[in-house]
Amino acid sequence: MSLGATTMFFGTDIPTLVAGVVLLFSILLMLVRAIAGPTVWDRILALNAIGTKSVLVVALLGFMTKRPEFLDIALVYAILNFLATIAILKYARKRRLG
Amino acid sequence: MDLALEILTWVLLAGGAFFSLTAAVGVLRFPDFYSRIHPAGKNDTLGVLLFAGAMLVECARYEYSWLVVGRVLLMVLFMQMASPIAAHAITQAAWVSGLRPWKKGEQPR
Amino acid sequence: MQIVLDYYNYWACILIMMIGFYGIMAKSNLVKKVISLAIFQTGILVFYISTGKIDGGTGPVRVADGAAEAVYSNPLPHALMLTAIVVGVSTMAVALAIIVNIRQAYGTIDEIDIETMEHERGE
Amino acid sequence: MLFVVLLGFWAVLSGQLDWTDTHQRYLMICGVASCALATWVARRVGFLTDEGPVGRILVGALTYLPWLAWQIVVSNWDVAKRVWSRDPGLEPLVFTTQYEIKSDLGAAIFANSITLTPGTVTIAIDTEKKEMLVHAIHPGGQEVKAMHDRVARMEGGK
Amino acid sequence: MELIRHNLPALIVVTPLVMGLLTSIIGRRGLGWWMAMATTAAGLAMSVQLLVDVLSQGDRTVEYLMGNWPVPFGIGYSVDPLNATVLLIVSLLSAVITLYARKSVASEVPAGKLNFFYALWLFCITGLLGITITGDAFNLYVLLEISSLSTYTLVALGKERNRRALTAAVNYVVLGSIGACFYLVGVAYLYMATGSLNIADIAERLQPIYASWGTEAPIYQKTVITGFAFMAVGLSLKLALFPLHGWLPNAYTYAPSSVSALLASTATKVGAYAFIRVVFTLMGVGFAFGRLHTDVALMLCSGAAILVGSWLAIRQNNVKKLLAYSSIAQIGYIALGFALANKDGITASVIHLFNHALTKGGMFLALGVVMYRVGGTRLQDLRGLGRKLPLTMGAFTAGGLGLIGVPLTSGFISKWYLVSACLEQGRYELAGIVLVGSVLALVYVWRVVETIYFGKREDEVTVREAPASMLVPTLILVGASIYFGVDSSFTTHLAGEAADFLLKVKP
Amino acid sequence: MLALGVPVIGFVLVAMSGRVPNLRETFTLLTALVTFACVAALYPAVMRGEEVRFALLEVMPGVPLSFRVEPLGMVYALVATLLWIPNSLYSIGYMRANHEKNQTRFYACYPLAIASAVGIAFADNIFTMFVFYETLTLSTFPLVTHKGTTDAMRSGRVYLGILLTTSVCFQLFAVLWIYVLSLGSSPAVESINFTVGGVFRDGLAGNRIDPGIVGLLFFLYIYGIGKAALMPVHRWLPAAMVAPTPVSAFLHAVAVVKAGVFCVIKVTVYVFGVGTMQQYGLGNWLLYMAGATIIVASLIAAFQDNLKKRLAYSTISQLSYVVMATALLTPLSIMAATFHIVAHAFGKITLFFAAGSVYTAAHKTQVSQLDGIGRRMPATMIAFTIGALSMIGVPPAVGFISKWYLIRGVMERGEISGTHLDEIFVLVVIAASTLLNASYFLPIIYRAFFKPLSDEDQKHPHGEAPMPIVYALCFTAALTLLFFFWNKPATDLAEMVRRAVS
Amino acid sequence: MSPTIMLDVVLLALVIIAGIAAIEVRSLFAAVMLASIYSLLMACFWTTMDAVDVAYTEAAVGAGISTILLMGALVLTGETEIVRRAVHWPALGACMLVGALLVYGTLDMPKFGDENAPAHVHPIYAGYTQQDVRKHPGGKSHGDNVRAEQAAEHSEPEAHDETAHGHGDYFHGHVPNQVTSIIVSYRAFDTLFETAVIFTAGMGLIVLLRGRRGNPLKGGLL
Amino acid sequence: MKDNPIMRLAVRWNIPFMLIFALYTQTHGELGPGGGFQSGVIVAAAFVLYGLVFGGAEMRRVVPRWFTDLLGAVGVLIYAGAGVYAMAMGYEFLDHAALMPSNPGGAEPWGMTVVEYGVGITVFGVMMTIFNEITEGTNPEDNEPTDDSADTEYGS
Ligand code: NA
Ligand code: NA
Repeated sequence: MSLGATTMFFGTDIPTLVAGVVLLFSILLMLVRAIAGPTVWDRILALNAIGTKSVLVVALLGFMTKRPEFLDIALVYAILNFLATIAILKYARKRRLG
Repeated sequence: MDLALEILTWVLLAGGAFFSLTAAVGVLRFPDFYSRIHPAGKNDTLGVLLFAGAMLVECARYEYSWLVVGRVLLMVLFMQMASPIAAHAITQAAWVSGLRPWKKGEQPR
Repeated sequence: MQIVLDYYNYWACILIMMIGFYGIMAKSNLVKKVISLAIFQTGILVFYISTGKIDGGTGPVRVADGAAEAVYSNPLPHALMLTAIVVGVSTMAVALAIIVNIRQAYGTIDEIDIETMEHERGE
Repeated sequence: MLFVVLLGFWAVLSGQLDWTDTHQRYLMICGVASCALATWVARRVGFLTDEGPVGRILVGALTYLPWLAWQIVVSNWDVAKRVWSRDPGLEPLVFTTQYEIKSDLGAAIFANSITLTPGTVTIAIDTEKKEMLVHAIHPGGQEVKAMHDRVARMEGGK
Repeated sequence: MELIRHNLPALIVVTPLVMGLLTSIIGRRGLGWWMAMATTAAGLAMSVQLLVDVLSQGDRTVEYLMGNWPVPFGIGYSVDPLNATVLLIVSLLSAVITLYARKSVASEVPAGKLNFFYALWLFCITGLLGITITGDAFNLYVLLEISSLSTYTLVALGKERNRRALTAAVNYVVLGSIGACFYLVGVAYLYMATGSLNIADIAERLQPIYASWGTEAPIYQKTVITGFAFMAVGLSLKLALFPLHGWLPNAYTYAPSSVSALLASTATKVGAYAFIRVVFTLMGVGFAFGRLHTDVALMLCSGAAILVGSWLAIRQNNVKKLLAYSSIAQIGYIALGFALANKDGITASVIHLFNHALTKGGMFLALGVVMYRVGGTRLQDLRGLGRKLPLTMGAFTAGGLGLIGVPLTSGFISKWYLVSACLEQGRYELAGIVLVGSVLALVYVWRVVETIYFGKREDEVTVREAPASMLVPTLILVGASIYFGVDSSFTTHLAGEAADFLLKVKP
Repeated sequence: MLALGVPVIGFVLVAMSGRVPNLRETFTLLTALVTFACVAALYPAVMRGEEVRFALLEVMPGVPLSFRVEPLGMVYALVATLLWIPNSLYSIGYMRANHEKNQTRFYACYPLAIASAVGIAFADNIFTMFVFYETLTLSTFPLVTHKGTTDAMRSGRVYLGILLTTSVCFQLFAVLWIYVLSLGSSPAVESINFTVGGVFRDGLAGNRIDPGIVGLLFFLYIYGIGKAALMPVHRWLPAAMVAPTPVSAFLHAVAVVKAGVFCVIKVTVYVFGVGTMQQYGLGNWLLYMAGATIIVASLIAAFQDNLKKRLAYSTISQLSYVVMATALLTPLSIMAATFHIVAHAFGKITLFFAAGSVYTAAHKTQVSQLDGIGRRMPATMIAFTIGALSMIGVPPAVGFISKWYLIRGVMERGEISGTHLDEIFVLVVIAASTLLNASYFLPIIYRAFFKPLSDEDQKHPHGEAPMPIVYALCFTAALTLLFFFWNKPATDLAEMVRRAVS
Repeated sequence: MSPTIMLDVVLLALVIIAGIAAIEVRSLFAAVMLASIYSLLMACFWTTMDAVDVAYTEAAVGAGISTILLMGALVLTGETEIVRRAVHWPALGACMLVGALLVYGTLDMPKFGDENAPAHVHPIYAGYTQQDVRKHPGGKSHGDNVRAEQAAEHSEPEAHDETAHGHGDYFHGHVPNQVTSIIVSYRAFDTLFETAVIFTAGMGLIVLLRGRRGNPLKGGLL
Repeated sequence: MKDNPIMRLAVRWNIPFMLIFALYTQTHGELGPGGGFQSGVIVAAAFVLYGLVFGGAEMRRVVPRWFTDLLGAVGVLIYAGAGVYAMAMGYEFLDHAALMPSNPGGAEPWGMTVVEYGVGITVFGVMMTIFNEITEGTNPEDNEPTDDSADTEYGS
C-alpha cells in the first residue's frame, strides 16, 4: 500500500504484502475448519469468514497495485458472498431453495 | 507529515491483520460452533474497520479521487451490515436444527 | 530450482488440472464429477491468464492520466477466459439438470450403481 | 427518499458527471433511469412498507453508530484476549432477553448490534413475545441493557 | 441480393441462431417445425451458393471479416473447398432431417417443449456450421460448445422413451467437456508459442519456429508439440475416434430418433473436419505427420476403429446401437483417409464424409420410422417388417449395402478411393483392414436384413408404412446415397478440389 | 445395350405385377425370350469382328461402367440367356406345383441376376466385371434363402459370406491394386480395361512391375472369384443346395458358377494374358490346385446320398475342368475351357431339372430312394441319363467335345513347353475323373431303370412331373445331344477366342 | 519479480488445497462449500494476475451462480457419496500421464511474466492495448464500398484522418477497458455465441427440469 | 426465513442497492471491470436473494416466469440484431460503425453498449430461469401449477 519509506529498501510494498500474507494465512486456518467441520454450520461459518477475508485481500491488492478503482470487485464480492451464505443456509435449513 | 501518515497505515494494517488472524485462530481453537461464531463472525468486523482505515489514509496520501473513498466506505458499510446478519442467520439455523451449545467441561467438538 | 520459479504458475495450473482430471476419472458420484470438471476448467483458466501476465504490468484498464507509460497485462487471454468461464458454468447447469433427472429416474446419482442396475435389467 | 439515496449511491459509483460529454450525459441519464427502476422494484418487493419510523431511526443512528463502534472495539479486544490466552475461559450460555422496541427496523438494529459486538450472538427473534435468544461466550455478555435502551431511544426520537 | 451474397459466410451461421431464438419465443406447436424447416432450407440454399462462389474464385477461398476487423485482430471466416463441402453436407443433412423430424419429434417430445426443442435443434446446427466455417481457433471452441451443449440436452430428451438417455447424456457431457477442454489447452500452448488465435496466422508464425528446430537453439519445440497433442486428443474425443469413442454408442442409441440421425450424419463429420483442418492448415502436414508421425498413430487408431467398431456392431441387439458402433468403424475410414495424406486419401476422406452422412442419416431415419410405428429398435422389433414397411425397410437395406460398400452404392466409391490411397502408399495391410471391415459390415448389416425379411413376428400387429413426411426424407437420403454411388462425379469433383486445396495444388 | 436393360425392365414389371400370378409369369417368360433375342442379335456383329462398345456412365473419374462385346463374353451371355428360357419355364411349373411362398420376390430376382450375368459377360473393364459379379451374388441371395427356414438362412449366410468375402478381400483388392498401378505417367499397368494379350506386358517388359506381384495378383483374382468354386472356397455351393431346384439349376448351369469360371478365363486371357503368364510361369500352381479339386470333389460326390449334393460336388469338379483348362495356358486349352462352359451348362441343367422333377413328382431327394423310378418317370430319367453321359464325357453327349479339345490343349502345351510333368498330371486327372464320374452317375441310372420299385413306393403311385417341367427338361436334354452334332456358333466363338489368344 | 508474487504462491497453494478437499471430502454438501471457497480464492488470484474482469466474473459465477446451482441440485439429488476405494489407480495413472505431457510442454515455454513472450510481441497485443487497430482497408469487401460512399456523402474528413484523433485511435470514444473492447468489439462474434451458450443452458434447464412432478427428497431437517 | 425480521429487512434494503450496483456495472462496462454478464448476474442475485428469503412463489410474483424466460431470448436477439442491422446497412456483421456512419470511430462504444445490454438481459433472464427451474416443485408450500403444457411457453 505504501510505497514511501519502506520501498526505498525493498522495492516493494512490504507492510501491505505482510498484511496480505497474514490474511491468506488466516484463510488457510479457516479452510482447515471448513474441511474438518464437524457440523455443516462450522463449514458455513468458515465459508462466510473466508468470503470476508477475500474481499479484504482484493481491496488490498487494488491499493497495492495502485489501481484502487478495482474496489468494484471487492464490492461485488461482498454482495455475492452474502448471497451464497444465505443460499447455503437456506439449503441447510430446509433442504430446498425455493 | 507523509511519514506520519505512512506509519499510521502501518499501524492500521498491523491491527487489521492481527484481528483477522485472531479470528482465524479463534475459529480453530474454540470448542464448538456457537463459540466459534464469535471470533469468526465478528473479530473480522474490527479487522475490516482497521483495514478500511488504512485504505482511507492511503487515499489521503495519494489523493485518490473521492470515488475511491466512497467505494471504501460503501464496502465497509455493506460488510458491517452483512456480516452480523449472516452470523445471526447461521446461528439461528443451527439452533433450529437442534444443535445445542457446548457447556464448560464437555469434550470440544 | 530456477525452472520451478520461472514457471511456478504453470506448475500450479498443471497440478489443478491434474486434480480435476483425477476427480473426473475417479469419482463415480456424478455431482462430484461435475465439480471435478469445473476444477479442471479453472486449471485451464489459470493457464491462459498466466500467459497474459507481464511483469510490472497492470490491469488492462487504461489509467486515467497518460496511457503511454503504463504497461498493461495482455487483455486477450482475459477476454477469452471470460467466455470460457461462461461456457463452463453453462455446461455445469446442463449437466446438473441431467443429473437431477437421473436421480429421479434411478433413485441414485452414483454411476456404478446405475450401471449395476441397468446390467441387472439386461440392457 | 430512497430515490435520492440511490442517486447518491450511483454518483459515488459512477463519478461520470460531466454533462458536456456525450457519453457521460448518457451515463447520467442511465443513472436516473436506474434509480427510478430500482425504486419501482423496491416498492414491488415491499420495501419501506412495514418497517416503522425509518427516518427517525436513521437520524438517531448518527449518534448511535460511534458508540456502537466503540463497543465493537472493546468486545473485540475481549474476544481476542480469549483467543490468544492459554485458557480461553469459555463458559458459554444461552439466555433470553425481552425487548420493548416496536418497529421491525429497530428490532433488527438491536439484534444486529448484539451480534456485532463479539461475545454475544442473537440466535433467534420472536416478534410475538418480543424476546430474543442470545448466545454468549461468558456470563458477562448478558449486559445488553445499555444497548437496548439506546436503540429504543433512537426509535423514540429522543 | 448482392448484400446477402457478400454476407453469406456470416449469414449461414447467424440465420439459424436468430431463427432459433425466434423459435424459442414463438415456435409453439407446429410453428416451431415450420421455422426450423424454413431456416434449414435457407441454409441449404446459402451453402450451395457459397460453394459456387468458392469454386468460382481463383484462389478457391472466400474471406469474411466479422465486424470488419482485420485478422488476426478480429475473427475472420475463411471458406475454401473443404469447408464449403462440409457446410454443404451439414446443411443438406440438417434440411432433410428437419423435413423428417416433424412427426417423429412430435411423438417423442412433450408438446409444450417443442419450441425449445427446435430452438436447440437450430442452435446445434448453428454450432456445427460455425465450426466448419470459422477461421479462428478460439471461435471454433465457442461454437463447438454451443453445438455440444444443445446436443447434450437433445440427447437427454430421449428420456421420454428410455431413461438410459440420461446416463448417455451425462457421459457425453463429461467426455465432450474433456474433449473441449483438451482442445482449449492445445490452443493455449499454441497461443503461448505464437501469440495468435487466427488459424492462418498461427500457421504462418509456426514456420520460423519449425525452422529453428533443426538448429542448436530450437524454440518452443516442446510447447508446440504438446499443444498439437492436446488439440488432437480433444478433437479425437469429439469425433469419437477409437479408443475415445466411449460417449457415442449410448448417445446415438437413446437420443430421440431425429436427433440420432442429425448427430450421426453431421456431428462427427464436423469433428473430423476440424481434425483435418488442424492437421493440414493449422499445424501443417510436414509437422504433424512428417515430424511427429501422428499419421502412424492415426492409422493405428483408425485401423482398430474399423475392426473393433465393426466387431462390436456385430454383437449388438439394438439396431440403433449397432449403427452407432458402425459409425465408429466408419469414422475409422474417414480418419484413415486423411492419415494417408495423399490425394486419393483425402479425397476418400471427404467423399466418405459426404457418403456416410447420407447413408447413415438415411438408415437412422428409417429406424426412426420403426420407432414411430413399432415403438422399439431392438432386433426383435424389426422382425418381418420387410413386408409391412416395404419402402422404409428397402431404404434401410439399401443404406446397409452402402455401409458394406457394395458396388453402385456410395460406400463403394469411398472404399475404392481409400483402398487406392492405401495401395498408393504401399500400405497393403491397411487396404486389407478396410476390406476386412467391409466383410464385417456385411455381417452386421446382414443380421438386420435377414431379420427384416426373413424374421417371423410373434405379434401380428398391424404396422402401416411410414407417413409420407417421414418416408420422403428417408428415401431422399438413401436415394442420394445410391445416386452418388452410381455417378460420383459431383462428390469426387468436390473432394478432389478439397484435396488439391489442402495439398496446396494450384487449381 | 438392350440385353442389359430388358431384364431390368422385366424386374420392374414382375415386381409390380406381383398380385396377378399369370401376368407375372407371362412377363417372366417374355423377358427371358426378349433378352435372349437381344443377345443373339449381337452374334452376327461379333462374328463379323465388329467392335460393339457402350459406356453406361462414369462412376468415378477414369473408372467407367462400360461394356464391350467380344467372343468369350458372347459365349457366356448366349448360354446364360438361352438357358434362362427353359429355366423360367421350369420355375413356373416347379413353383406352382410346390406351392412356394413369396413367388413375386422369387421371380423378381431372376431378371436381376440375368442382367448381372449379361453385365459380367460384356464387361469392358475389371471394375465393371466386379460390379456385376457382386450384384449377381446379391440378387441370387434371396433365391438361395427362398424357403426362409433356419436352415436356408444358415446356408444363405455361408453363400453370401464366402462369395462376398472372397470377392471383397481378394478380387476387389486385386482390382484396386491394378487400378492404382494403372495411375501415373508411366504406369506399370496399361489400363483397367480388358486388353487382348493382357495389361502387364509392357510393365513387365519395362521392369516397372515385379513378376511376383503379377503372380500375387493372379492368385488374388483366382481366389477372389469364389464363384469358380475352386477348393477351398467351394463350400458355398453345397450349402446353396438348400434352395429350390430351379435356383440350383440357375446357380449351377445358367448364371452363377458359369460366371465364376467365365471370369477366370476372361481375367486370364484379357488381364494377365496367356503369353505373359506362360513367359513368367505364373499359372502352374493353379493347374495342380484345379486338378486336386477335380479329384477330391469327385470323390466326395461319390459318397453323397443326397442327389442334389452329389450334383453339387460334381459341379465343383466340372468347374475345375474349366479352370484347369485355362491354367494350361494354350490357345486350344482356352478354347476347351470356353467350350466346356457351354457343355457343362447344358448337361448340368438337365441333371438338375431331372432332380427337381423327381422331387416334385415323388418328393424324393436321396439317391437310395430312386429304385425303379425310371419306369414311372421315363422322360425325366432319360434326360438324366443324357446329362450324366455328357458329364462323363461319352459321345454323343456334348461333354465329349470339350474333353476332346482339352486333351488337344494338353498336347499343344507339350509342344510349347517341352517338359511333360504337367501334361502327364493333367491327363491322369482327366482319366481318373472320368472314371469317378462314371462311378457315381452310372449307379443312379442303374437304380432308376433296373431296380424294382420298393414296397413303400408301391403305395404312392405317381407319374411324371407337371408339363412345364417336363418340357423344359426335354428341351435341355435335346440341346445336350444336339449340340454334339451342331455346335457351330459355340465352336466359332471359341475359335475366335483361340485366335485372339494365339 | 512482481510485488504480488508472495501472495500469488500462497494463493495458489490455498487453491490447490481447496480443490483437493472439494474432490476428496465425503459429504457432497461440504464439497459444494469447498468448491465455493475454491472459487473465492480463485477470484483473489485473478486479481493478482491483473485479470480484473475475470475476477469480477469469477465472483459472479463462483459465488453466485454455481453455488446456487450446486445447492439446488443437491436438493434434488441427495448429498451422500458412496466411496468405493481410497485411490483410483487407473485414474491416477491417466492424470499423471496428462500431467507429464503438460509439464513436458511447459519446459521450453516463455517464462512466466516475460514481456518478450510471443503473445506480447505479437502485433495484436499492441493493437488491443493501444486500440489503434484500423478496420479492414481496401475495396475488397462490399462494406468498404458502402462506407466510402457514405464518407463521400458526409464529407467529414476527421472520420478518416488519423492525425485528427491523436494516435489513429479507432475508438474515438476512448474505451479504457481493453478487455471489454475485445469481447464486445474486436471479438464480438465470440461473445455473441457465448451469450447464446448461456441461453442454450437456460433452455436446457427448462426442457429438462420444467414440469417435474414432486420432489424426490420430500422432507428434510424441518 | 421470511418470519425473521432481520432477514426480511436485510433483503429488502439490499435489493435497490444491488440493482443500482448492477446497472452501474452494466453501463460502465467499457470504463472499468464488469459489463453485461456481471450485471445480469447481480440483478438476478438480488431477486434470488428475495426468493431465498420470501419463497420462490413470492419471487415469481415480483418477476414472473414468462418474463424472465422471454428475456433470455430477447437479449441474444438484441445482440444479434446489432449485427444484422450492420449487415442490412451494408456493413460487415457486427460492425458497430453502422450505428453512426458519419463517425465510425465514435460509433464503436455505442455499439459495444448495445451488445452489452443484450448480454446483460440474457444473463439476467437465464439466471432467473436457472433458479426457477432448479427450485421448482421443491417447496411444499408453493401451490403453483407446474404442469408442462401450461407453463413451458412464454406468456401463458
Ligand atoms: Na468491462
Ligand atoms: Na464485461
